Parts: sequence; C-alpha cells; structure tokens
Amino acid sequence: MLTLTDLVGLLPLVIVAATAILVMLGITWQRHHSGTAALTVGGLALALMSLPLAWAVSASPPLMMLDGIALMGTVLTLASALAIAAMSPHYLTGYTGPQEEFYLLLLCAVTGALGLVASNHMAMLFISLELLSMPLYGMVAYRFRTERSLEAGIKYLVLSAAATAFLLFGMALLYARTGQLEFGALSAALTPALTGGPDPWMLGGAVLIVVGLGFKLSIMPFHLWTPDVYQGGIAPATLVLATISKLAVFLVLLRLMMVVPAFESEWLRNLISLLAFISMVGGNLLALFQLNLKRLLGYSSIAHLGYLLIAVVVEGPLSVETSGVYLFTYVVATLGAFGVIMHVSSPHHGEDAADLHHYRGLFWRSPWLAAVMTLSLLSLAGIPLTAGFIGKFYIIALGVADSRWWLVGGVVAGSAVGLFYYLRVMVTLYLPEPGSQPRESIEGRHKRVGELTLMVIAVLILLLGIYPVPMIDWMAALARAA
Amino acid sequence: MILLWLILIPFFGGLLCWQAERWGQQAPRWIALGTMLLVLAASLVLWIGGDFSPPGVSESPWLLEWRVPWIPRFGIEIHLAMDGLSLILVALAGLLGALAVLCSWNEIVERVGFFHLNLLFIMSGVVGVFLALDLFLFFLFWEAMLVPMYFLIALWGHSGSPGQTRIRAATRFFIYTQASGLLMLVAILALVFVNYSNTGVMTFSYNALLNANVPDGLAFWLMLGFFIAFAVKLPVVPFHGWLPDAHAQAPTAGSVDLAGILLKTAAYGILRFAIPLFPEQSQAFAPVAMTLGLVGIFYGAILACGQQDIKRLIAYTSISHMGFVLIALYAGSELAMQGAIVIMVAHAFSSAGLFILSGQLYERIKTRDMRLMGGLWGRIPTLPGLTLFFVAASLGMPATANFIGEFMVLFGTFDNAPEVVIIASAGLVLAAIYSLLMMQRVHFGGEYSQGRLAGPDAREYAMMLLLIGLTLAVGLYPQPLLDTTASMVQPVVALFTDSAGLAAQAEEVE
Amino acid sequence: MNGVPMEHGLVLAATLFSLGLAGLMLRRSMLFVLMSLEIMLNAAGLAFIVGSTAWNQPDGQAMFLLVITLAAAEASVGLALMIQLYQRFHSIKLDNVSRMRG
Amino acid sequence: MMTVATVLSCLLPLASTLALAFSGERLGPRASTLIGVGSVGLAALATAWALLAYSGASQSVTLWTWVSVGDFQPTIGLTVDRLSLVMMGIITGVGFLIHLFAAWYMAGEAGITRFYAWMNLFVFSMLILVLADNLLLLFLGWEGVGLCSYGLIGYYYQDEANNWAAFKAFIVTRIGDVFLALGMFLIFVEIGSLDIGQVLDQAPRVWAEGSATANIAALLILGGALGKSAQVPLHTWLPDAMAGPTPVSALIHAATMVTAGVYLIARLNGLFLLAPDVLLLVGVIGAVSLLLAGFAALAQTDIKRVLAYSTMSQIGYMFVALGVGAFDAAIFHLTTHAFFKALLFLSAGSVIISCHHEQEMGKLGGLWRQLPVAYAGFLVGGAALVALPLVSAGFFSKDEILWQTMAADRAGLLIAGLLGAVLTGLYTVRLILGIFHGEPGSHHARHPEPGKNLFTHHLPLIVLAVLSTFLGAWLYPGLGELFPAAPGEAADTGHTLLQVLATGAVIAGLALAGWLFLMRRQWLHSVVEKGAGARCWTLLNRAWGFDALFKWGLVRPWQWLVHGLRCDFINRGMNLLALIARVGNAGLVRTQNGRVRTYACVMVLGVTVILISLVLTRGGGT
Repeated sequence: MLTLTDLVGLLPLVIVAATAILVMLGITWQRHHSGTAALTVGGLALALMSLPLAWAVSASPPLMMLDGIALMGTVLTLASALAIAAMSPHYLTGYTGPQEEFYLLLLCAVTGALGLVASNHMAMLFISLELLSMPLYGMVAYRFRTERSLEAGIKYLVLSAAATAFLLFGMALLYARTGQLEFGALSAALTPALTGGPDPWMLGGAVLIVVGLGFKLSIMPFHLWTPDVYQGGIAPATLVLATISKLAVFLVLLRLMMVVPAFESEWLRNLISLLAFISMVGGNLLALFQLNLKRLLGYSSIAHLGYLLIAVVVEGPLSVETSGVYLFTYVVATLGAFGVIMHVSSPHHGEDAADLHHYRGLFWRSPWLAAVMTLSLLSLAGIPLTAGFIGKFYIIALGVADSRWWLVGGVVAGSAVGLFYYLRVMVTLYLPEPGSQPRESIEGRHKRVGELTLMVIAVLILLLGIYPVPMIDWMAALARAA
Repeated sequence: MILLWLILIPFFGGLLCWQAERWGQQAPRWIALGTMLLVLAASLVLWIGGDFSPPGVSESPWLLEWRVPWIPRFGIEIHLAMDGLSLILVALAGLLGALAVLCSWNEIVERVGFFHLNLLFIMSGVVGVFLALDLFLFFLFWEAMLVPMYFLIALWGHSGSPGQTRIRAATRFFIYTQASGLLMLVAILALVFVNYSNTGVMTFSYNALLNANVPDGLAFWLMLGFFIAFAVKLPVVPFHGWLPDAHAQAPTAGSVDLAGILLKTAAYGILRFAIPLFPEQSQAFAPVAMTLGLVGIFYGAILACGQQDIKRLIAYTSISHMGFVLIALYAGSELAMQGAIVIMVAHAFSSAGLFILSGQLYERIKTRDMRLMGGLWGRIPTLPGLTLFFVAASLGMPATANFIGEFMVLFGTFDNAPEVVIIASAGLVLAAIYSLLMMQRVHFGGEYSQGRLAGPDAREYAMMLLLIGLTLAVGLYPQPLLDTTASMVQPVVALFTDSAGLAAQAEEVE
Repeated sequence: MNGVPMEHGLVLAATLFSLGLAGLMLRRSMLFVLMSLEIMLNAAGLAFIVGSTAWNQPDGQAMFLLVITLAAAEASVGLALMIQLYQRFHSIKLDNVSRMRG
Repeated sequence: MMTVATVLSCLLPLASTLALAFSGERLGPRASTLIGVGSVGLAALATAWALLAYSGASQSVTLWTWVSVGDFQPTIGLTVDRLSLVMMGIITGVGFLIHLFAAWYMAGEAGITRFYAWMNLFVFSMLILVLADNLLLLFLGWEGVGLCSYGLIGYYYQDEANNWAAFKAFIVTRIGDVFLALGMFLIFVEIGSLDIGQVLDQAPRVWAEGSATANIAALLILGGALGKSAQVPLHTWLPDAMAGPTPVSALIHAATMVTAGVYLIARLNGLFLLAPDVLLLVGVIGAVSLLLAGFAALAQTDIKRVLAYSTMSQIGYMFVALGVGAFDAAIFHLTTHAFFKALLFLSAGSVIISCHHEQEMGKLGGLWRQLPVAYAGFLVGGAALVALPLVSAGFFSKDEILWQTMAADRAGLLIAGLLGAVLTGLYTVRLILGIFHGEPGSHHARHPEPGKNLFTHHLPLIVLAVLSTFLGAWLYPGLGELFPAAPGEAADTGHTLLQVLATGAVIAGLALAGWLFLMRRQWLHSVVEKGAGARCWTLLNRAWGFDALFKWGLVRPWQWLVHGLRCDFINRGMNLLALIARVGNAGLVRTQNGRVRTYACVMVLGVTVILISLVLTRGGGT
C-alpha cells in the first residue's frame, strides 16, 4: 500500500500531476496565457525543489523504485520541462489557436516521464509510457490545421501505437513465461529459467520490448518516423520529444538491462551493439545534406542515441554514470539548439523557421543567439570545451574500458561524418550574406524569459565543458545509488 | 602560473579584440599584435633566464611546472610544464602569431575584431598543446584550436578556384583532424585504462603513463592511434588531403599559422608523446614511418611541381619538408632529432615568408594563379629578391636554417638507415626543382601584363627582414637552439635506442 | 484452461498480432490502419490473458484492462486526427500525408 | 696576420653583397659599380697581403662552432695553406680583373646593383669553398657558388630561355651536389669527423687501400666534382650557361667555379689515393670529356659556346692529371687556364659588346683591324689555349700533365691528351679566323664600336694577356710538398721526347687548321652541308646528343610523372571515403519517403530479421 512516506517520496510526481490538474481547471475558468505559463513553471520549479525532501525519505512505493536512476531521470526531466516551459510562451505568443493547452499536455507528459523513470513494474512502465506518449500526439499535432503538423501527428500516432503493441506483446511473452510483471520478481523467476539454457520465447519477449522502447528512442531501423515528426511538430513539442521522452525511455531501458536477467544475455547485448552501431553511423549519414534544421537534429538524435546505447551494452556502474553524463550533456545541447530554433521561429506564425537559409548570417543580426547555437552544435559534435565533449569522452572511455572496439570505431566514424553537417550549419550562421528576414519579434516579458533561459543553457554548456567536476561527482554518486 | 598566463593571455586578448572593434578598425589589430608580442616577450624572457643544461637524476626535467587537479574522477589534472622544446615552440608561436597579425593588417578589412579573436584563440590552443602534460588536457587543446582555424578559413578565406570553396576546405581540414584526433583519444583512454588495471590509479598524467606497462600487441595499436593523429596534422601522405586545400583557401594569416605552427604541433606530439610513450613500438614502426616520410618527400615534391596556384605549391612543399622531419623523428639519433627541430623552426620561417610574400603578391596582382604571373622581377622592386631568398631557404641552401636542419637529419640518419638517406637525398634535387620552378613561373620570363607595382612598404619589408635575419641566424649559429632542446631530446633518443637494444637482445635470446 | 496448453494460446495471440501487422503494412485507409492497431493491441492483451490463466494470477487481466484503456485512448486521438485528415484532403488515405521526406 | 688578411678578403665581398642587396634600387649604377668592383679590389689586396704574410706553414682560424651535437661538430673555420692561397689569388686577382672589365661591359645595363651583388656573393662563396677547413663549410661555398651561378646565368630574366638555362645549370649541378653530400655522410659516419685535415689523416687508418667503402666515398665525391666541373655526364649545363653576361662566363664558368671540382679532388687527394680505381675513373672521365668537348667545340657557331666547350675540354685535362695522381699539375693547369680562359672570354666580351651583342661566328668576321686589343687578347689567349711551346703559359702546364700521364704509364690517357691538343689547335684557329678574318657577316660586324676605356677595358685584357704568357706559368709557385709525390717526379726519362711529341701535336693541329680553314674552306662547307657530313656536324653541334638523352631519359619522364600525379591520386583515394558517405546518405535518404506504410514495413522487417536470427542462433531451446 501507498504510505505517507511513499507519497513524500513521490512528491515531484504528485506536484506535477497536481499542477496539471490546476492548469486544466484554470483553463476552464479563464484563459490566460502568461498565467498558465507561470503556473506551469512554478509547479515544475516546486517539484524540482521538493526533490531533496523526496530523496531524503528513501521511500519505495509499490510498482516503483526510487533509486539513483530515478532521481537522475527526475532531475533531468524536470529541468528540461522547466526550460521548455520557460521558452514556450514567447513561441506561442503568435499562435492563434488555444495556447494554454500546450502547458497541460506538457505537464501530463512530464508526469508520465517521472513515472517512467521510476517504474519497477511492467504495468507502471506501460502506463507511464503511454502517459508520456499520448500528450505528445497532441503536442506534435498541436498545429493540426497546418498540413505538416497533422502529418507528423498521424505518423507518430500510428507508428507509436504499433511500437506499443510490440512492447505489450513482449511483456506478455515474458509474463507468460514467468508469471511476473515486477522487474525484481521477473529477475527472480527468470534466473532458474536461465540456468536451463537460453529460451527463445523469453529472448523474443525481451527483443520485442527492446523494439518497443527502441522505437521511442528512434534507434535504427525503427527510426523512420523521427525526421518527419521532428520537422512537422511544433518546436516545443519536438523538444519534448527530443529531450524528456528520449531520456525517460532510455533510463527505463537501462534499468531493464540492469535488473532483468533476460536482458543480460550476451545475445541481446550483441543485438543492441549492432543496433547502436548502425544507428550512430546511419543517423549521421542521413543528416549529411539535410537543409532543414529540425530534420537535421532529428537525424542527429538517432546518432546520439546510438552512442548512448553503448552505455546499455556495457555493464557496471560506469555505464550508469556514463548514461547520466551523456544524457545531461545531450539534453542541454539539444535544449540550446531547439531553443534557438524556437526563438527564431517566435512568435509562432505558420511553419517554424527551420530552413537553413533562415539562419544565414544570424551572427551578424543577433550574435548571442548565434553564439548559443554555435555552442550547442559544437557540443552536439563533441568538441572540447563544451559539455558534449565530456559526454563523448565518457562514451569512448566506456567503450574502451570494455574493449568494445567496434562500437568505439563506430563512434569515431560517426563523429567524423557528423562534423560535416554540424559545421555546415555552424558556418551558415556566420556567412556574411543575409538570409531570409527574421520575423518581427515581439518585445516583452516572454521574450526576455526565453532569452534568459537560453543564456543559462549556453553558460551551462560551457561550464560543463570546462569544469564538469560537479556534474561528474553527482552522476557518480547517483550511479552508486542505482 | 606563468604557463597558465601564456595560454590565457591570447585567450583574453582575443575576447578583447572582439569587443574592441567598436573602437575602430585599428584597435583589434594593435591589441592582437600587443598580445602576441607579450607572449613572445614572455617566452624570450624565460629563454634568457632559463637553465637548459641536462637535469640531474633527482632534478625535474621541466623548466617550469604548474599543476592543479581538474577532474579528480579520472585523475585529470591541469598540468602544464615547459622544457626547452616547448619553450622554443611557444616562442615560435608568439613570433608567427605577431607576423600573422601584421600580414593581415591590410588584407582583412571585414569583421576585424572577430578575425583577431579567432587568430588569438588559435594561438591559445597551440600554446596549450605545447605546454600540456596531461594527456586529456593535451587532447583538449589539440582539438580546441581547430574551431577558430575553421572559422578563419571558412569566413575569411579566398574564394579560390571554382568548385573548391573555402568552406569545403575548412570542413575537410576540420574533419581530417578531428577524426584522427578521436583515434588518439581512444588510444589515450586505452592507455589510461591499461595503466589503471595495472596500478589501480586512474591518471592521465604524462609522467605516470610513461611507465605504463602495456601489453605488446595492444601497445602497437595505441602507438598507431597516436601516430595517425599526428600523421594527419604533419601531414604524412596519404593523410595530406586537407593541407593543400586549406592553404589555398586560407587567408595569409591562416596559412602562416597553419604552416608555421600547426604542422609543428604534430611533430611535437610525436616527439613528446608517440615515441616516449611507446618506444619499442615506435622502434619497430620506424621503417614504416621512414618509408612514409620518403613517400611524403617525393610525393609532395612531385605534386608541388604540378601546381598552378602558388599557395598550393607552397603547401605541397610543406608535405615534402615534413617528410624529412618524420624520417628524423624515427631515425633514433640525437643529431637527426635535433635536426628535425631545426627543420621545424626553419620551415616555420621559410614557409611563413613564402606565404606572406604570396599574400603580398596577391594584394598587388589579385591572383594566385601562376599562369597569370611571370616577369614580375622587373615590375615589383625588392619583392622578387626577397622571394628568391626564401626560395633558396626552401631548397636548403647552406647558411639558411633549412640546410642545417636537413643536413643534420641526413647526417644523423645515415648511420642507422643509409638507404633512407640515399633516397631522401634525391629529395634535395627535387626541392631545387620545385623551388626554382616557382621562381621561374612567377618572377622570371616575359611579363604577363604591363605596369609597375608598388614595392613592399615598411611593414612588409620589416617582416621579411626579420624572417631573413632569423633564418640566417639559425642557419649560421643554431647552437643556442640546439642547447635549449638538447636536454629534452637526449632522453627520448635514449629511450628509443635502448628499446632497440632490448629488442635485439630479445632476438638473440630467442 | 487445462486442456489448452499455453503455447497454443500464445501462438494464437501471435497469429492475431501478425494479422494486425499485415493490416498495418498493407492497408491504405487510416480507418483500417487504426483497426489493425486495435487488433495488435488486443493480441497482446490476449497473450496477457493466456499468461494470467496459465499462472492463475489476476495481474495479466489487470494488464488487459489497461490495454483496453490505452486502445480506447489511442482510438480517440486517432479518430480525431482522421477527421482532420478528411477535412483537409477529403479522403482518409494515409498516403496523403507523405509530404515530408528526404 | 695572414688569417686576418684572409678573413678580411672573405668579408669584403660579403659586406659589399649585403650593402648592394639591401640598398634596393637606391644606389645608382655608379655607386653600385664602385662598391662592387672596389670591394673585390680590396679583397685582392687583402689576398696579396696574406700572400706576403704567408710563412710556409698552413694556418687555421676557427670563427665559431657551427653545430655541436655529439660527434657532429663542424666549425665555421678557415684554413690557409699554399693551395688555398693559390686559389684565393685566382679568385680575387682574376676576379678583380673581370670585375673591372665588367664595369665596362655592363655599363648601361639595367640592374647593375643586382649584378654586383651576385658577383660579390659569388666571390665570397668561392673563397669560402677554397678556405673551408671542413667539408660542411666547403659545401656551403659549393652551394653558394651554384646559387650565384643560377642568379647570374638568368641575369637577363626577360628571356625565358636564359632562365631555363640557369635552372638547368642549378639542377644538374645539384644532382652532383647530392653525391657530394652523400659522400660527406659516409665520411662522417665512417671517420667521425668532417674536418678535412682529420679526414685525410684518419682515412688511411680506417680504410684499407682499395676497400669498397673508400671507393664508394671517393666515387660519391667525384660525383659532386663532375657536376660542378661540367665533366661527362653532368656537363650539359655549361654551354647553356653562356646565357649569362660574358664577365660571368669568364669568372664563374671558366676561371673559378667550374674548376671547383678539380680543387675538391686535389684537396681530398689522400682519399682518392685510397681508391685507385676511382682515381683512374677520374682520369678516364677527364679524357672522355676533353675529347668529347674538343670535338663539340669544332662544330659550334656561337663564340661563347666554343669557349665553353673548350673550358670543358681543358678541365678534362685537369681531371686527367688528377687521375694519374699529378695533383700539382692539375692545379698548375687550373691556374694558367684561369688566366688565359678569362682573357679569351673577356676578349670575346669585348667583341660582343663592340658588335652590339652579336656572338654568332657567321655574323662576325674581319674584325682584326677594328678591334686590335681584342684581337691581341684572342691571339695570346689562343696561344695559351693551344699550348704554343715555350711562349705560352698553357704549354708549361699542359706539358706537365702530359708528362705525368706518360710517367704514370697511362698510354690511353696520353693519347687522348695528344689528340685533344690537335683538336684544341683546330677549334682555336677556327674561332679566331671566324671572328677576326674573312668577310664581316653582318652590319654590326662591319661597324663595330671598339672599347676605348683604358682602365676598365684595356687594362684587364692586357694584364691577363701578360699572365697568359710564360710569365704566368712562372708565377705559379708549385705545391709540391702539399701533395703526395706525383709519378713523374721519380722518373725523368723521356720528358724531352714527350715535349717534342706535344709540340708536334700542337703544330699538327695548327697546320691542319690552317689547311682546312684557309685552303679547303669551300670543300669543308660542301662536306658539312649535306649527307653524312651534315649529320656529323649536327651531332657535334649538339655535343653528341647528351641533351636529348637527358631530355628523353629524365626530363620528359619527370614531366609525365608530374602531369600524371597532378590530380593527387592519393587524395582522391581518401575522397573515396567521402564518396562512400555520400552513397550511404543517398541510399538511406531514399528510405525516408514519407509514407507511413513504408515506415511500418521497415520496422516490421527489422523485427522479423531480428527474430529470425534469434531463432536461427538460439533455435531449439524450449
């Protein structure tokens, strides 16, 4: 049963859910964009602040496990959500449809993500995943009157549902073999089964779960939706997809791999290695000549998740630490890049300004924005003195420590290919010839908040690149607690 | 602490330049010049005050050392140290940095502040490379200097021949170096982890890793990882593809930095890291490296002869010259290694001189295509004569530093690898061919077009005189330079030859 | 359920699942695609039921309820999007929405 | 004292070079000339001072240690002994006269400053070459003179042919230099020193006589000497080098630089004595060169080219002398040759300027009346060249060479030498007749403007003319004690016979020439105009076709190589990776066709493949 301690332990989740309800009630009462946004930001900030309290009680609510991974996921999720919520008002200022519902969907998705990273039971995993995904359908198709947003929504819905079906079927297979749904119990039940040799049914179940989660992570060959949805969805929705959804799903995959023995088989590791390899190479190759920035970042996310999968393949505490560090740096850089896209596309007016020519000569129009973009791209490319390098360093270190030379080779090759398009985008920002005229941005509080957030992100990218010690220490501590 | 400042001064100077643009076009130039001269002066003061005699057993081999923990999780430190070699190269960087600022005085008129920001950031990175003793830190600087160089080429480059845009050249440069750098990172990490599993201490410290006991098979691959990274930057054929494009498209200052200093970081890396960390493997690898060096000498020379773009020609000659350096580094004799250092310095002077001259030529006739030149001797005062000097230096005329370097290399190598020297000596003829060919096409022959052109102004003349003076000084009295680096080179040679002895013993035992 | 071995149930579920998949891959109409998805989800649900019966546990049946809920939610969002699709193209062919590519 | 004088004589030309080079165009032609000529004059005085101060023992002065790494300790140090003093005398003395003449010759040319800067740098380099106490410093001078030669051959840079001639000269000699460098490497590695004294000292201890290494070392150094001294097969640059101003040809390509090879071998005599086979080869090459060049000189129409081949031929004599171990004789001939060949070149220069840069024999002629000074110069110089007995300097030195050859029992070389004497007579007479007798071939030759300046025109010619007579031969001090005993010193039988023979050869040559060019002129013309005679003429005119050999054997293949590699095929190879990425991108992007069904299919395909592979690899389990 749920005790009070458990409730305290779940405080962030509760606060976010409560904020969601408040926002919903608020909307029914009176539409007020700034107010809703403020409420959302406040709720998320409150949830973030309640974390020390929640962590201190060391609760273990049913179906969940509040360990280091969960905390890692919670912090990253809440922080990204906070940044997104802070940058969205400026973007949504010009949206002619209902603006406030976006925050509601965002909060619901965050709730799902928080549950997902803490889940310790198949049912919890399933519910949370869906709670994360369903609002995303809405967010991606938020601008459903424009063709691309609708297209993105439909594609994401159909394919995601299919992936969910795979996931469910995989769970069902595991359940049928063991009769257990809780991760820990699954592990206990599977251990004797494993001693009798490999079980194709069980492995099949595990494979299907990996496929289901791999879809959300846009691992090759389940990646095809990614660029279309990234491009079609409104920028904040894409950002949620790229950060919160990815990190939460990744962490749950990591936990599964760590806890459930069926996932520990060498065969599955080899499979994931293979998927990782083709993702990191394929994702980068796909992005090579892409001219739409959002699409390009979609492809690049395929590659990045490919790198990250190395942390899943390799066992040991270092892998959790690596995941944490890499996710952190990746999320920060992605927030920066999409943040700039959102800023340039603000106020919302039809399609997002995501074509490369929109960014031509950005440095000479708004140097700070271009600087943030440059930093983000350098970070994504893993150039030293940015956060991304620390992440890449960890990934390579992990691969080397475990002598996974092929994967390390993949990282090197992928990075080399990746540089091409990151540099291409980067230099566009500095070209002297002016590109398309930017939109007339509306001065005001929303814009200032958005800019401030971007500044914080940029500083963070640099800071993490130059002095990553606090992050590393924190992640190492979390990894020990996992 | 002064070491840290050597890195930070250009860094902050760069930021200042960027902001100084609002005070006018000249401000960034003066600030950048002052910054570079400050670095140069600091290193010269250190040089004059330094004691470069070989250290005693218990003494530190470093002239200056500065270390603070950085990322304790991996035992990463900010560990800077300076010995004779790094000092020479830092001073060189300061000098060429100042020249780079000077030679772009009139060339760069757009976005001056940002240009100098990049120029100074490159210096910062280069100085960092020469001073870093922690492998992580070294790698960091190694990669960090790419970004400003990329911008320098991509934003201020010449729009060269059709189909070869400057952005493409810059990207190619970046990808080549970064990808190979990642290989080095992999090798560094593998080395660190091997050391960790042996000793239980996670550290990136150079001194600690020198004693890492790496299994033989793995060590070879790790050595290769280091070598490839350095080979790309040196550059060694077949990894040279980025160089001609980058040079041809870069602004003069970029070419000066690239040829003068950036290429030297590779030789420095081999000397400092690749050989001392893996002496036995390097010894085993020496024949291959020397062969690559030979290939480089000839390939670079042959291609240099076929170029029409004057800067491409000079770029290919760099490949040829660096072939000598590569041979020397793996020759395993003090004479040769010292010779390599002299070549590094000499090549910095002569290639910088040639690049600056071709920049000046470009300012006057607005082309780098040698088919559109000819007969310039009669049209421009003084400039052709200066060119002839650097051409002579480039072909290894005695009394220039290049001669001393090349001949020390050849003398030093002859004992161990006479066949290499015999083949490499043919490179001397080729050097004469490509160097004079350039003279021939640009300055001699019939005049392509009419009209007299302005001779060098005081700034240009002073730069050239400085370089000529230095080339001759090193050519006639290189001993101060050699004395400075001797205490660094001798241990490396000892490591190298000892491992050769060990290998020979092992074979005898078998 | 003594008479029916679990494997048979699973095979049935798998068959159903494959049918759903086939529909997903072959059908052009969004309505049929949604139906195929429904079939797939239900196949998974069936597998849960089979498991729960075999192990004599309620967990699987609880999962089935969750699956149904999801299916309903999925369908509602899907149908809403389908209406938009129709409004825009006057057709519910999925191939209409293939503008973004490359 | 002597060392001070020596250093001074080196520094004066260097200082003037620097002054001229860095003055740019600011110095006028007069000032340039004054500095250029004056400094060499002072250097000549300094040399005279050194000669006077010479006590008979060699002296060394080490200015500083050039490089000091381990055993490698070459110095910047000069050694003055009898040999270097003789060379210094030639370089500064003859050099001064030539400079003086150049003041007349070059008057009115553009770029006088550049001319004197190069000339003085040349004098400096040449002095370093002969004074260097170690091989590396010698190499500095060696390369330095090459560079100056390059700069001066291409002095008239507007005509591309001149530059290519300079280019060719530099590259061909550079090929020889590489051999010299290799020789230095070998010597350093084997002997452990580059100091010439030590090398000569140690070599007999390290190497047995006739040992392979000694042979190789000597062979490599010979390679260097061949290039510089224009001996077969590295001789092709010399005739082309005549593109430079005539004083340059006189100084560099006749009197001094081209004899550097002779000096080098003489200097390293101990080394060559350890390699008798190579020493013989030196003689053979000399013999071949002297005959080859002698024949080629017969068929030249450009007066400077005739002189160039004659230079090559005379150096061939010196090589023959070296080849039989008569080093003293070689240097003796070197000295007299410097006098009379400089005289010939300067006289030719006088003719050329007088006739408005006309140097084709066919377009000259009948000038003896208008140009008496030049005519006299040619007569005296020609007499020395053909070694007219007793009165000419050339007779004494050449006689010495032939005598030593005979004493060394090298019959082949002796015959070549005698034959060469006949040839010399032939082409010399042809040259003088062609310029000064017969009918003028052009307008310029009909109305020459003779040089009138007493100081800059007459004086150098007269002094050199005096030196080309037996007086010059007397001036030669002899270097006997410096070299090992020559073969001829032991025996004395047959010297008179030889002198008679040699005189006979000279007279035969002259007589034959007189008969051919005066009596049978028409017949000669008809012979060379068609058929085998014409082919023969062409062959000789092209100096036996060595140029074509090099062109097709080296230059063209090199050009093909350059052309073939121009695209940088290795780089293309690396670009293959980029191509792979491009193809991969194209293939993958194709899958992103925007259709949901395709996406689903790919996904299902992926799952199916994974599951099938699962069944295949793990199949059979329960």
